[in-house]
Formats: sequence, C-alpha cells, structure tokens
Amino acid sequence: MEVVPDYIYPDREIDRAEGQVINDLKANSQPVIPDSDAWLDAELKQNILLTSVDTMIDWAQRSSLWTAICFPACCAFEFIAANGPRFDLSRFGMEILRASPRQADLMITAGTLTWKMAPNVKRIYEQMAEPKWVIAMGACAISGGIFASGYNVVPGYNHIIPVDVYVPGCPPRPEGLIYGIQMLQKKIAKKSLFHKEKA
Amino acid sequence: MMMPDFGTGARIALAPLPPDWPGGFWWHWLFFTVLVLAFVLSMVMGVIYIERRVLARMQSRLGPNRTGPFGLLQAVADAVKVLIKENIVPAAADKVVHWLAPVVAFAPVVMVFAVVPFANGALLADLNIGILYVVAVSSIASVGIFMAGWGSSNKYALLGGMRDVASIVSYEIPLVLAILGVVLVAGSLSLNDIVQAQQNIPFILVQPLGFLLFFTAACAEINRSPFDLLEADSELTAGFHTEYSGMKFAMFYLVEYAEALAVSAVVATLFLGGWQGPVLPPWLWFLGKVFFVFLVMVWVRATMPRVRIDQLMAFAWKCLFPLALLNLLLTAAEVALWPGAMPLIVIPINFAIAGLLIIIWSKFFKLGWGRVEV
Amino acid sequence: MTIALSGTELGKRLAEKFPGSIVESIPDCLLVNPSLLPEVAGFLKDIPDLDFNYLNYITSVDYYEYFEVIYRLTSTKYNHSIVLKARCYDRENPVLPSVTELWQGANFQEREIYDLMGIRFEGHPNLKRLLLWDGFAGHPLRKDYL
Amino acid sequence: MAIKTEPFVLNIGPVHPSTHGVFRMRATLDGEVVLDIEPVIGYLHRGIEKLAEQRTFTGFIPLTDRLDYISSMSNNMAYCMAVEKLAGVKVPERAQYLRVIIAEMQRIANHLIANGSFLNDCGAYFTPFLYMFREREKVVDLFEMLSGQRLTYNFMRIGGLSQDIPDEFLPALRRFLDKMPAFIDEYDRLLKENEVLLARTRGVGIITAEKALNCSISGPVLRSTGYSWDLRKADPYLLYDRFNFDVPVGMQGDCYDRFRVRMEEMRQSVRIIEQALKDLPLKGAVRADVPQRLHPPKGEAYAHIESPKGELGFHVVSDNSIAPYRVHIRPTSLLNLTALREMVRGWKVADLIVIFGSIDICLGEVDR
Repeated sequence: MEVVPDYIYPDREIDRAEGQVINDLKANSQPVIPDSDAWLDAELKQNILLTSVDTMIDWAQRSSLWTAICFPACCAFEFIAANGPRFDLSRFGMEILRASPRQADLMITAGTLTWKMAPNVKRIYEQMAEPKWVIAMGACAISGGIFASGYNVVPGYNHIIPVDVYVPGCPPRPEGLIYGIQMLQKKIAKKSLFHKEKA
Repeated sequence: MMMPDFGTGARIALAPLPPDWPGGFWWHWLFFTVLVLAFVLSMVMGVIYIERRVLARMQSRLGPNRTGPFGLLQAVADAVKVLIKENIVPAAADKVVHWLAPVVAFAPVVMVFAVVPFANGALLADLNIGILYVVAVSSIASVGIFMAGWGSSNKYALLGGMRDVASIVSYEIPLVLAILGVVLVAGSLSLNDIVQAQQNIPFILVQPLGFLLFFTAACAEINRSPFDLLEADSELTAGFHTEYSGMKFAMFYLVEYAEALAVSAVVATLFLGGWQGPVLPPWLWFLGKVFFVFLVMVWVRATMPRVRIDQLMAFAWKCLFPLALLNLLLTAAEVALWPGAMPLIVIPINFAIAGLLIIIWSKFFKLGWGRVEV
Repeated sequence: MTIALSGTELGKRLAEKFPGSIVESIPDCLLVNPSLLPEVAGFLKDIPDLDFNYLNYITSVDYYEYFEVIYRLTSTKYNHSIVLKARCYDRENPVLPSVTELWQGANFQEREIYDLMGIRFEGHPNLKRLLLWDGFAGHPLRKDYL
Repeated sequence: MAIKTEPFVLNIGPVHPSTHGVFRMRATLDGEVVLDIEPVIGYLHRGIEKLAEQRTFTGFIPLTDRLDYISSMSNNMAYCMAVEKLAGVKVPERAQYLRVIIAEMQRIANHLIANGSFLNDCGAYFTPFLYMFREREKVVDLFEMLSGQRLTYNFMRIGGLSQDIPDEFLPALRRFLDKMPAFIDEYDRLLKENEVLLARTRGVGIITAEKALNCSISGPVLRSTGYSWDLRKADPYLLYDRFNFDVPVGMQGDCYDRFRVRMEEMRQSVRIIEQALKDLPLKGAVRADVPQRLHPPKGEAYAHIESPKGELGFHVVSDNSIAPYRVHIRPTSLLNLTALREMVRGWKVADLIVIFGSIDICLGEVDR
C-alpha cells in the first residue's frame, strides 16, 4: 500500500487552539441565556406614522424568512421534509436556504449540539446580520433531550445563543415545525423597529 | 423613423429623436432613463417571482403563494427585508473595494437595456454599434464580481471571483463570434436594425447553430446553471457574495436576475425577432419572447447538474470556439453567395449543417476527467 | 455463511510459528500476546490459505484490571472469520502496537480508541483525538470516568 | 512554464451545505486542485456508547435510532439481533419476515436520500432531491403506520417487533410496491445519461477493490468497485437465504458506479419485499417471550447486517446485569470515510464535494 505523506500544515497547533476555544466556551456558558421576550407584553405606544412603517417592515420580515444552514443532526431531515414536496415551506417564501449566514434571517437549530460544535454555532449566529431569529427545533435543541446526560452534549442551545421559539418533539413533525414558524411570524409582527429591546 | 440603411453607417452615435416623443433632447433622456430603470427593477422582481414559482412547480411543490395574492408580493417582501438588514463589512476586508463592488456590478447591467428596442424605435439610444455596446458593457459586471470576491478577504469568495474571471475571459469569444453571424446576415450592428431585418424570418431559423452557441455562452457569462460555478452553493457556500449582507447583497441578487433578463432580451432581439409579431402590440411580443427565453433558462436550471471549472474552460475553447468560427465562416460564405436577400433554402441547409457539426463534436469532444497528480 | 474459525486450531498453528505469541486460545477467539500482535496479524493477513484481508472492526473494553482490545478479521475470499484479542494491564499508560500498516481501516478506529479509552497505539501515523477535542480531560469510555 | 503557486488551507465545514451534517474537511488547495484533506469529525459526538452503559438492554433501542438517522430501522434491527444472539432468543418466523420487509423498505428510503443528495452535490438544483424525497415520504408514511413516528421509529424489540402490523399496512405496502419501479425508472430517465452528470462523475474518485477491502469499506462503495460482497449473501441473517435477488456491482469504483449501484439496489429491494410478502405467514407471534428485565448471560456477541450504507454491527458485552457492560457500534459511515483522503487527492474542489457525496455517510453514525 502506498504511504500517504504527512499533512502539509502543522495541524497540531490548530487543534490545540481549537480545543482551547471549546474549553473556554464550555467554562463560560453554564448559565442559560434568558429569553429576551419581555418586551412582547409591553403596550406599544407609537404615533401613526411609525406604526405603519412598523407594520410594513414587520410584514416584510415575517414574509421572507431565509434560513441559515445549520443542521447538525436528525431533526434536519424533518426540516428537509418540511421543505419538501408534501409540507412545502416554499409557500411561505422560505425555500431559499442561504448557505452564507450573512444573508440569513432565521436559524433553525435542528439537532443535538455538542460542545465541540458549540463555538461554530455561536460563530454562525454572530455572523448573521440583524435582525435574526432562532428556532430551537427538537428535544435535543431545547434541553439536550435523551442525550442530556452525555459528556459532550450541550443541554440546550440557549446556553450558547438566545432562542426565540422552541418546537418540541424528537424530532418534531413538519407540521409542528410549520406551527413554530407561524408562532415566530406572530412574534415578528409584534416587534417594533423603534422599540429598543431591553437587555 | 428612418429605414435601416445597411452598411452606409453614416449616422452619429446618438440617433435623432423620433418626432412623436415628448420634450427636448435631455428631457427625453431623463424621462426614459428613469423609465428604463423602473422597468428593469420591476421586471427583475417579476422574473424572481416567476423563477421561484416555476422552479417550485418543476420540483413538485407550490412555490410562494402566501404573501399577497398568489404570492405576488413575495419579491417585494424580500426586497424590503433585505434592504433594512444589517450591513456587515468584515474587518479584514478591503473596505473600498467591498463597498464599490455591488455598484460596479449593477450599473452595467442596467446600461444594457439602453439599446434594447421594446418596439420599433422605442429605445433609449439607437447606437449604430448597439450590439458591440451590449457585449462591451455587460462584461464590466464581472469586474464588480471579481472585486467582491477579492475585497471580501474570504477564501470561498476568492475562489468564486477567480472562477468568474476565468469564465468571462473564455466565453466572451464564442459569444462575440456567434453574434457576428447575426450581424453579417442583418448587415448592421444596431439592435433596432437587426430586429427590422427579421421582418420575415427570425434569425433563429437562419442561424440555428449561432443561436445555440450564443445562448450557451451567454448562460455561462451570466453564470446561470449549469455554469453557475461562482456561487455554486454546494461547493463554495455562496461564492463571491459570501460576505455580503443587507443592501449590497440585494444588489448582487438583483444583478443575477437583471443579467438573466438582459440576456433574455438580447436573445429575443437577435434571434427571435424582437418586437416583430402579428396582431399583438410590439412591446407585448417583446416581453413575451423575453419571458419565454427566461423560462428556458429556469428549465435548464431545474434539471442540469453543474460542470466543473476545467470542463467549463474546455467547453469554451474546444467546443464552442471552433463551432463559432465554423458558423461564422458558413454565414460569411452564404452572405457572399447571396448578397441582398437570402433564399429560404438556407434554412434547411443551416439546420443540417448545425446538426452535423453538433454530432461530430459530441463524438470527438468529451468533457475531460481532470485529475492532477499531486 | 461466514464460518467462525476455531480459535483452538488456529492457535496451535500460530504457537508453532511464533512461540509465545498466543496467551490463550479458546474456540471463540485467540488471545494474543501484545508484543507479537503485528507479527501474528501480518501472518494471518498474508498466508494464502487464511487470507484475512478484511478488518471488520476494532473495539476495546475496560475490565478494570485490564483493557481488552478486540479485532475481528474476515477473509472475503474464503468467507471465514476470527476474533483476536489483546490485553494491556497497565492502566496508567496502556500501549499496544498498531495494525494500521496492515489494514488502513484501523486508522480511524485506533484513533477513536485512543480518544475514548486512552490506549496508545505505537506506530500509528497520526495518533490524535478523533471525536473529542485536544484538551478534553479524561477518556470517557473508561469505566472510572465521572 | 509553470507559475509558482502557494497552497492555502480551506476549511470546509462543519457547517456547509453539502457536508451532510457537520462533517469538516481541512483542505489544502493549490488554486482549485485539492492537494490534501484532513477529515475532522466529532461535531456530533453524543457519546452513545457511554450512554448505553447507563440504560437497560431494551432502553438502548431508542438511542440506536439516532445513530444513522436516515435508516433507523436497520440500526434497531442490528442492535436487537446482537442482543438476541447474546441472550439466545429465537425470533418468530413472522417477525423475521416483517424484519426483512422493513429493512428493505429502509434501504429504499436511504438510497433515495443518498442519490438525491448526491445529485444535489453535483449541482442539480434540488430537483432530483425533491423528487426522491417525494417517494421517501411514502416509505415514511408506511413506517408511521407501523410505529407512529416519522424518523426515529423505535419499532424493533429484542425478540421481534414491538407490535403487530396494522391491517392497513399490507395493502398500502402493496400499492407502494406497484408504483415504485416506475418511479425508479423516472429517476433513471431524469439524469442517468445526462452528459454533464457523466462528465462530472465517471472516472471521478476511483477506488480499487483491494484498497477498499484494506480500508474496511463495505456496502455500495465496496460493491461499486466490482467486488461482490454483500452480507445478505455472504453471511445470510434473518431469512435472506430464502429469497432470490442479485447483488448489483459496479465496473470501476467511481462516483457514477456508486450512484448506479444504489439505483439497482432499490430495484432488488422491491424484488425482495415482493417475495417476502408472498411468503409472509398471516398469523403468528411477532415477538418472542423475552423478560422485561432481560439480563443475558455473561459474554459477548457481535451481529452484523448489511445496512443500506454497508456492514453495520453491534458488539455487545454483558456482565449478566440488566445493562450492557459495553456496546460498540461498528460505524459503517466512519470506516467508509477511511479512503476519502486518497480518493480526492488531485481532484478539484467540486470533485471533492461530489466524491464525498457519493460515499453517502450519516454524521450521526460517524460520530455516534
């Protein structure tokens, strides 16, 4: 058998640096990131001009949710099924999957998140341009699911990134996902461009 | 409107105003520039909607139908959303180039529409070198695309930009050679004259091989599938516009479809008889032909896998280029043989020769394997 | 049907060829002396009437007193199989020779065992963690992890 | 004249449209040419083998669903067979027939996804993928009828199936089988002889039979090299020795052969299901009497099946308690990746994606 030469670049340093990033993130992300939806209950008081601008913008944003590609595990196939011929997310204008997170609005976190993956997910979330939303799809994404006791599993995406809508199920059926998306659309409809979210 | 004078070529670059158009020279310019811009932008939204609906139907789904009646407002919603999205410039990017790239890419595509006739004489500038202008101006867009690929300081974007430059340099040659066949038959470089020369027979019948060559090369130039290598989403995530968000991304998105529209318009003008047609008003004929060509592009996109970069190059140089030369030679011989009007007999002759050449080439020319020893 | 070769018969033959290589041979498997593992495996692979050209899998089990590494070999030509086992008793720094030279399929699996069980394979071309990251504390599949 | 170039490292993945999950390749490129890649995996490593030690023998079955989540039923079955072998459980004949039927349906569903996403990687804009997904939905419907789940079925049990099939299942399966060959023909018509597809996949990513065997590669990737090794024939489990079917093999082990082998295997699966339906006993138990708290005798057992991706095996060690002492999963997808580095060297970036797609891996199984 031919002997394959060593890798061209010094990969061990890269590995060590990447491992350090994971360890740091693991140490720093024990608490759950709180849901920043308190503003939803607040009564919105704006003048007519602003509310009509808001209505227009909210309509545009909720009607064209482009999804970032971040599908680690099993739930991805229910998402694809939801995109497929039978459930057909393209009706909502969501068939455009942006491979580049810069152009996406919605991150559907389909699947178990491991600590090794966590820095990448965080990075993708940070690369997405505002405004952006996250749907945690499936039990693993919400709380770690049946893998919660695993040594490499993050118990829920909300340890890493803020989550807007949780869709339970293992995996959720495509109908459930579509319902979750509609909940998100309702949430976007309540949002106001000029109302600063209180952190 | 003056009648075409083949070959004399004594006209100035800016044609005189048609008598029935309003205002003075500059008012005329301003008015119609705004009109063309508005037309291009609204048509782009239209073709995006059409593509998404048709593509979805071809993939046995429905396509956007919730936003507005029949989903007609989907493109509007997309546009509004993209425009107010955050604009990110990567820290490592070349800021000036990054900002300038979408503009450089977008402007020339709109400029192409200045010389496309919507009806007899209804064009912004009846240049006597119209088709040359189209070829020259439309290539500038790829400078913008390369700027985007280079300025983003992203490896995927750089690969996309490199692929774009490689394809534009190669495909320009068969493209121009295919156009030359049409120009020889029509005897003019002005698009309006070319349309008028198709009074009786559209050039697709006289130039079947030229049409195929032009359509293929143009698809490659504007990077439609199966030549959409520079934003090949299964390879390079989003290619040259990986790092673009918000409004600048919207401009690239616009460029993609405006280019497709421009090519459809040029194909309709050069080969399908432009605004010529019975019964219906000319502009409707023109739009119908544009949409028809665009639908063919969508159809190709929905079925064909993508070629590889070396196959793309090989296809241009080993297949399209010699065929375009032969086509030009054949056309020149025919024009020399029958100066003035061509008899109808050339149509079956040209079809036969086109079929023969394509069969010969498909036997001898195979897209290669392309492994490099490392 | 894949025939499971009897460990006792094959063990006799191997013990003649490589004295001291077989620690124990029972019908199910052959317990090989770790220091002679590459020789035994190479013999099993190269000898024409055995021809074990296919390594099904390698796995490892932690029995507290020792680690047991299990190799299942199959001959796709004669359609028979054999299980080799090797034990290492050193819990702090367990080492076994690598079989990557013989079967490249062992490459990822030995890295995985190194990662999850902490057994080092001498002679492996690129022995580093496969599934977990550099800097992960401990080896999770060991019974005393957590 | 050679231009002096400098190689650069491109990081493909873990989040990339065509890495089928979270696979990551550190590719060293010279322009478009791939000089070298290093697969980096573990982004979905959930520690299933460790979790198995905390669960009972039956309680581990749901976790096997999440291994190769495209073909969950096969995973269920392989694990149950290993425990049955360990505990010496005899599975009733009706259950064995149903297992064969379900496993072959799962093969069809898996190959539909494999080929669809492979064509998608070649750049056919979602169309073949969605066409094949349409038919997969029909298989999923049938599975839903059985288990109530669409993806993670958890249907097999140690000693048989969790419950008997509903009355509507067999007629529905019959209807599906009648239509399926026509659909496979449709996919063939769609792209089988497309010039661009041939140019992209023929001769690309060739692997020889010796190399494949040396790298422990199995399944369609091994058979595409022309080497006929199918555990259903070589080591018949369940009732596969009762059925007539062919093992499709390729010519030279390139991407196109892998694509074709999967297409042909779907036809053979339809054939097997039809024969199994003919012989299926209409009455009888579907589950052997297995105690709720199973504790198999001390020992170990390995059972392998020809899963859609290749040889899938479970090595189960018992210490006579109610939980497995150790479960090792023979990861088909991981071992099929062994030769990836040699297969892609010298090809272009686009080929890297195509070759990777043609191997058909599932990250849940690679990382476990």
